[in-house]
Amino acid sequence: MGYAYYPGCSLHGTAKEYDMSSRACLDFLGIQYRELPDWSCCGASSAHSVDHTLAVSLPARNLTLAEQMNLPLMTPCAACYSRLRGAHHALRSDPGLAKKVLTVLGSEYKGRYEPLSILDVLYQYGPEAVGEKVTKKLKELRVACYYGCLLLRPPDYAKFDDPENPGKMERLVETTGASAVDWPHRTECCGASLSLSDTKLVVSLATSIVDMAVRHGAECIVTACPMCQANLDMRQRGRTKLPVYYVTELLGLAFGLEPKRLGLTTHMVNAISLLRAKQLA
Amino acid sequence: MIRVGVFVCWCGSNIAGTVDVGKVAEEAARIPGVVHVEQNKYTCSDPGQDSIRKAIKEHRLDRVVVAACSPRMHENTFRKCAASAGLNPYLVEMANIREHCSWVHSDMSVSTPKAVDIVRRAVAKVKRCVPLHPSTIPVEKRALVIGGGIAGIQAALDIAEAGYDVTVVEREPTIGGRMAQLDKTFPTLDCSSCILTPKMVDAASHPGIRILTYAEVEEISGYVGNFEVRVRKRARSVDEARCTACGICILKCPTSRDSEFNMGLGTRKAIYMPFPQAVPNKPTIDREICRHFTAGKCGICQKVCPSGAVDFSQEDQVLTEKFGAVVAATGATQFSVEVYGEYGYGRYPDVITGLELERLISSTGPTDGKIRRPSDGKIPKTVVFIKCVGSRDENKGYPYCSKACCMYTAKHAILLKEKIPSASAYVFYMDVRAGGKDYEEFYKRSQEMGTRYVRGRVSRIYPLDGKLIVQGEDTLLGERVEVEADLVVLAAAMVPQPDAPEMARKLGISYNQYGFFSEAHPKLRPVETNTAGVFLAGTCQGPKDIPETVAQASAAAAKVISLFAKSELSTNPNVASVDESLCSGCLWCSNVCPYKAIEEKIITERAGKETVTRTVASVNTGLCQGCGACTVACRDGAMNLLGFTNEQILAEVEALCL
Amino acid sequence: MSLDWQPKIVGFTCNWCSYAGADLAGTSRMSYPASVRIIRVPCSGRINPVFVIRAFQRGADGVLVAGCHPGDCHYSTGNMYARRRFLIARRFMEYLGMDPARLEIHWISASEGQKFQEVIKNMTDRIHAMGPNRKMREIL
Amino acid sequence: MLHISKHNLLSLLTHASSSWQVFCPSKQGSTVNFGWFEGTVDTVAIPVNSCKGAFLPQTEELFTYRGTPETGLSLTGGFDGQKPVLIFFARPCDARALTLLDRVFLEGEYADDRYRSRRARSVVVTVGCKSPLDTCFCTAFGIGPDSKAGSDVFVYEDETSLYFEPLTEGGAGFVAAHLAYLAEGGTPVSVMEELRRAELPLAGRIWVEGMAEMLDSMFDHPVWEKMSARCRGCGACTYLCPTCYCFSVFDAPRGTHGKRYRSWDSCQFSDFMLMAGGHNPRPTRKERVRQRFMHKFNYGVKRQGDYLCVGCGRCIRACSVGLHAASALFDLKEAGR
Amino acid sequence: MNDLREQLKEAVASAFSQGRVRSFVCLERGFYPFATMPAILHSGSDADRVEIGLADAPLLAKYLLDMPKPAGIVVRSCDALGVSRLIRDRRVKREDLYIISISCPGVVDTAKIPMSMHRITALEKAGDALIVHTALGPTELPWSSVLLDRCLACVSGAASTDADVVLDDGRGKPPAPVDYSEIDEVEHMAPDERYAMWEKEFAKCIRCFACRNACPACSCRKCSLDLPEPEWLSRAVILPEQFMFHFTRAYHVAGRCVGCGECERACPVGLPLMKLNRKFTRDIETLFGVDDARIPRDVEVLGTFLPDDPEEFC
Repeated sequence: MGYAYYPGCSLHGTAKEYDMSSRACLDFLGIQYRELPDWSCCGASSAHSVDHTLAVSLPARNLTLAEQMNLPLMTPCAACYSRLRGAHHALRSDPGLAKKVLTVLGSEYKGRYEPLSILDVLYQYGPEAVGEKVTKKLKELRVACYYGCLLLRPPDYAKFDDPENPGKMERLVETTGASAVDWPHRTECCGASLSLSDTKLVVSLATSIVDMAVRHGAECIVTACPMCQANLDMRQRGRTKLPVYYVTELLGLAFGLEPKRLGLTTHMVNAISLLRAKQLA
Repeated sequence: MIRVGVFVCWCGSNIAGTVDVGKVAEEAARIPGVVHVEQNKYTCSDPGQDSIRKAIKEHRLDRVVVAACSPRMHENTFRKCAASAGLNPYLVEMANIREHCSWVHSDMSVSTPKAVDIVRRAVAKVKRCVPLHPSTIPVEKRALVIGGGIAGIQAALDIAEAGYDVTVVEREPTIGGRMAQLDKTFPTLDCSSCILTPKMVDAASHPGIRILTYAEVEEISGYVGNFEVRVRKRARSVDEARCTACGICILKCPTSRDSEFNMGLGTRKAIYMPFPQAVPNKPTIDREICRHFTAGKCGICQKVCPSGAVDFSQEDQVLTEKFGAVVAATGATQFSVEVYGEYGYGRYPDVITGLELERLISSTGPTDGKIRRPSDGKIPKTVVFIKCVGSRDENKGYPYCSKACCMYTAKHAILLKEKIPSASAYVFYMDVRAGGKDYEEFYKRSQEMGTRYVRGRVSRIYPLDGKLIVQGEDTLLGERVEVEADLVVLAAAMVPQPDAPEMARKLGISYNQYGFFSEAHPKLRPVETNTAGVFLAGTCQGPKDIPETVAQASAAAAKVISLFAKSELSTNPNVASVDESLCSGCLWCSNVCPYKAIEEKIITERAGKETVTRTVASVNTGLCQGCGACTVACRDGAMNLLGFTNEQILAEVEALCL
Repeated sequence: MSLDWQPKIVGFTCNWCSYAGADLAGTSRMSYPASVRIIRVPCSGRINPVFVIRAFQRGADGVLVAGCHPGDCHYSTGNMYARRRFLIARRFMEYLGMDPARLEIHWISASEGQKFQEVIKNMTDRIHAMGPNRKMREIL
Repeated sequence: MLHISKHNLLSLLTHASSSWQVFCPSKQGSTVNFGWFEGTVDTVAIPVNSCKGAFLPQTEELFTYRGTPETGLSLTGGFDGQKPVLIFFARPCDARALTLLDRVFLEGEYADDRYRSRRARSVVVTVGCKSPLDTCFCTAFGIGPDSKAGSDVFVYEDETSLYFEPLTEGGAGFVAAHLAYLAEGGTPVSVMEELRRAELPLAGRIWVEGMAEMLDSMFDHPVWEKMSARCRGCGACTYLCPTCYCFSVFDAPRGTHGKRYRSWDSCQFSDFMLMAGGHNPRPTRKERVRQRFMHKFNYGVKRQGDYLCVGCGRCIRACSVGLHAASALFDLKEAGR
Repeated sequence: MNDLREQLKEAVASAFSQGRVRSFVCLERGFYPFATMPAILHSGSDADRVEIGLADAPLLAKYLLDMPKPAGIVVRSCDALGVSRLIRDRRVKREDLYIISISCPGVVDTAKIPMSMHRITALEKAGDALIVHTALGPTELPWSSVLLDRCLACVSGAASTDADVVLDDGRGKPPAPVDYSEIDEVEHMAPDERYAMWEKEFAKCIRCFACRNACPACSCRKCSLDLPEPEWLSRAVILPEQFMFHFTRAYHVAGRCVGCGECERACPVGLPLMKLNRKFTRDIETLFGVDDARIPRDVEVLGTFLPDDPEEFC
């Protein structure tokens, strides 16, 4: 068994560290995966506002490739996850569309496997089992888990967790020995898609999210979305700056992996100093 | 030889305007078996009906086809007409050449041949009609009311007043239902207990009413006039006859749990009365928590009881009784608002539901009528009300309007202002629905008292520094709204009881997609069900407020009374019928019968020189409603539906395809 | 096929919903093609799939089976059985080579006169385009 | 002798079908069946059904009527002008069976019009049986792989060619009409010899001499009970039997018009003898199975002078539970001892 | 094998001697020495006739209908399903039956033995091969190549456990899944092509009712298709009626077909009847989430429903 691994474009660019840390964690846990050969862009953030068939065909191509490998497709990127899930859902529920997409792709997508987020994969592995692999407890690290939009919405198909009151990320994070703070803005939108077109608005959104985390005692934010990470990391303007980690970075740390191997040196807000201060890195 | 008479109706110009009636009559005359055809301007009129009667006699007709309007309109009229001429009424068939033909086609060249086909169909069918005779069944003049809330109490009182015996079955230890939990009632703000408890006492003391509390209906079989009902009366562990309701047992009981009556905002003992005015006014032991039952220890209540009423050895009683009619008044429950993760109910103690607020306002409630917020007991200064929680929401709740919430929220806002004049109230709403006598005025009054109505949904509630931050949108202003509240009240929707589908199955009635019981007709038969003899009262049929519930309960009672006024009932003769010679006795037909009307019967017959017994299906014509699902399940062709037989339908198909 | 050829559609409708829906189309004077001839049965659960084959045998170009919406059955569950029966029977007829468009199953309530009208219009159009049915049909 | 290369057979038949209705074996799905020629022919296998359907179709329309007695009736659907029937590649048993059917439909007080007109100008071309099946036992009835009774043309088959020997005037006419396809010369002596010597595996086990007389006293014998116990009551044996000829006549009324049909019927069906009043003289399988074999081996001999069985073995192949003429003859013999 | 036969004979004899049965249906040696046929025994002394049935073994369940009760039967798992079918259809009562179940390595279909090998004198199973003895000497054929079609979708070669006596020699054929590829093929045809195919098949049908009479799910006292009124089926063997017959037959066993294939085996003209039955079986499995629709259940698939059955009508 195992999974087809779909990094997506972000993980080859701005979110390189997410790719690094994801692979590091999967390798460490011994989860079998193969990078989807000849994968292509899922069309996230723009295709679906342009052309519905295109927006489904792009992810469908990757889904079909994975299905041909007889493997479920897994991606760390929340935006890719959203597009893949959306296409999977659309193709399974709309035979007319499926036919159209078939003519585009030339091969049929049967939808045997649900596309997964890396969080699903870790969850399938089991939080307890993950916890058993932790060698370095991230004790006294207070973390605000931040889900953003794409993992949870629209709930028709995103379905990673309860869209209004999720908790799966907290459970994973707590396996590392860190404590997850209870805070309200876990599912607030950070505005990433407007990052360039309405920067002012985005700054205020990002800042209010980080501030709220600070008010609830968080020392850092953890996310599973390259868009959120980049946006929060870059656009926060509050008095206290919080580092924004990928969930796989924290897990990697807890597994005792080298911060460099996890890409922790590539953050905007210094991601190492907090860890140093806590003697975690 | 069969002698069919065909009566083609002009219906003034309704038919004759677009169908060549003369041509239809001419063609009808050519159909084998038709011996008489005539046309009438209005066949349903007195002269029209006379002509049918006359023709039956003159032409010795033994079958009649009336080509006119829909059978749903006049089938009964013409059946009666035929009966008055001595013809069995079930030998009449209608050809619907008006609704299905003249009214929907304007071109005579297509409507006329179609009308001819329709007449052919009717003739083909009527030739295979046989005389049918309704049978009669006796009526057991005792009513069962399931549910002892205000609906059940009202229905029981009305039926008993008419002189018939009523049994009320209530699963809680007391009657009273939801209404007993309420503090005040809108729009008059009179005290709920003050108007309910006298009725509870009336019911309890009425000689015609027997109340079985702590009891549940387990099974209902039989049919209108003759239901057989099995009721399980759970062991109360208290001898009701001996108990004097002194209350010492309750006082001394060492075990307690959250009080259901107080919506978990207070506690009650293991031996308890849900509330002081409970009827019957006798305690009940909750065996789930009572230490005598859980640990085999304790027994204090038994020791302290001055009259020796506590009886740990009491056992459930199972009663099986006959009733002629059943009123379902099983009520509704409150939507599980935890589904709305954004409101944080369950995580934040100061987010409560409307019913919980009722208990906080009520002087018999856990705070003695002082509104205190659950987290720290502080008097709230700012209260946010959110309406449509679970209702009018296809994503998380139900699409329907829960109907009473607008008014009870207005009531809550008014009561809040009365109790805490300095408090401010915000109501987030989608629409305010105040249709009802004095309702709009009541809503206005809540506004006038300073309640701020914000049209919009709340997107998130989170605690911050001891407050609840309520984020939402004012869609009228197009702005985000943020309120720092001390208490948030969710107007949770009324939803069906979780076991409503199971109850519906016991009753043999249908329910809608949500679980509310379905009435026979939404407009014209609102308290009847598709199962004769089963009537509906109150919120089990859909969300309702108290006045509506009481009105419907009385209506259901009236239906029961008019049923009981007859000494026997005649049944629909269009029922299933078994040809025993063909029946293999597989009984698969009984599986699909919604009325459990098909039973197993052992017959004895001669086969060659031997006498053998075998099983066949047998239809209880009192139960059968004539749906015909069994006929299709029957491969043998043994099961048929009188009035819609296989022979008839196949002949109709053939006639239409000629 | 002549230009004015009109398909012959046999409609089996339940008494309580779909027949009443057709009545409502009538009282509302909603015109539709004169292709359909209705056989009234108490419930869609009374409609034997074999009746459908018989209709095709005898010369129907199309067959409509109509009942109350699931959940609204006058007899509470008749249409649920009808749904099961026709889910498989329709597939089977198709498997035998019958064109699926010639058998339609619809849920039409007593208040859906307009839906009845539309169903008949659409069905007639489709079958008109296909021409007369020859499959399973006896020649007389 | 005139002969034709096997390769040319199809063109001969195609030509023949312009003036004849050709009834021949062809592959139909998993089996080879007799049927009207549709461009293919199978000369190897012995078909599962017999060729009786060419003269007594399983279902035939007798007429179509219109109108009512009141308005006047009209009948249509006459039977004439059809091409004569050519049975191509009957087996000797099939040809013999046709002579038995002829006695029923052509002799006696009433001759059946339909049967007669089909049979009148028909030509039966029979091929000698070079490789009889495990189920063949025609020799028990005095037939053999080279028997010519009932045939108009007899065909000898060697590896490459078919040799035509006309036996009757009709047969000669058929051969004459197809001379273009036939070459002169040679006598298939070795084939004739082979046919004479061909051995039937069942021949030794089946015994019919005196069977009719023996059965006279066996009407109430318990063997019928035993034999019929495994009968499933279908009509496969009778419908595939070349000598069974029972039929029924019925109407298919459609309003004021309709058709009258004649269809095969089977004595093995429970309702075969059902009377209008509900009485059934053959209520159980015992009576029905007895009827079938008594008819074949006793009544037939008495009425028509011959066993109504030609040992073709079709019932052996048809029956899923091994109840057939051969097993019946065997069991009856055992029982009658 | 012989061991199993000896055990079976003993079990049958003791069923009689213990008074458990008045009659017993089993297989016995047929007219052809290598084939078997049904036998209904009435006394323990007949137990010697009992055969296991190497080739062309008919299924026996339906004989129970007319046998004096209590009646015994020896079943392989396919026949056990037929018995179960009759019990669920209430045509026989379990308490009136005495069931001996046997394991089964598969049954030979002699029609699958090449024609060149006719004049079979004996058949013999040797490991994974069938040895065909003819006058010309023995020939070996692979066992799997000569099995009856029903064995190719065998539910289980092990002896059924719902029996009074279980005789299992451990040599039962492993279960095999139903191969639906034939159904796929038909489904992939165009409607007209499909119709033409069935027209051709049905044209062969002689309406002898062998399929119906062999079927354990067709157990009506009186088949509705035989009724003169209402005339569901005309006696005219013409194509429209052939469609009516085959539709009705298959529909009447839909959801109740045990997949034994006895109809197809009984059909003298080789109609692919299981192609009809299996269409229903598969649709029922996929539409209604039924797991192996061949197994008889307490409630028939068409005798129940789920509120969320697929909704493709609107």
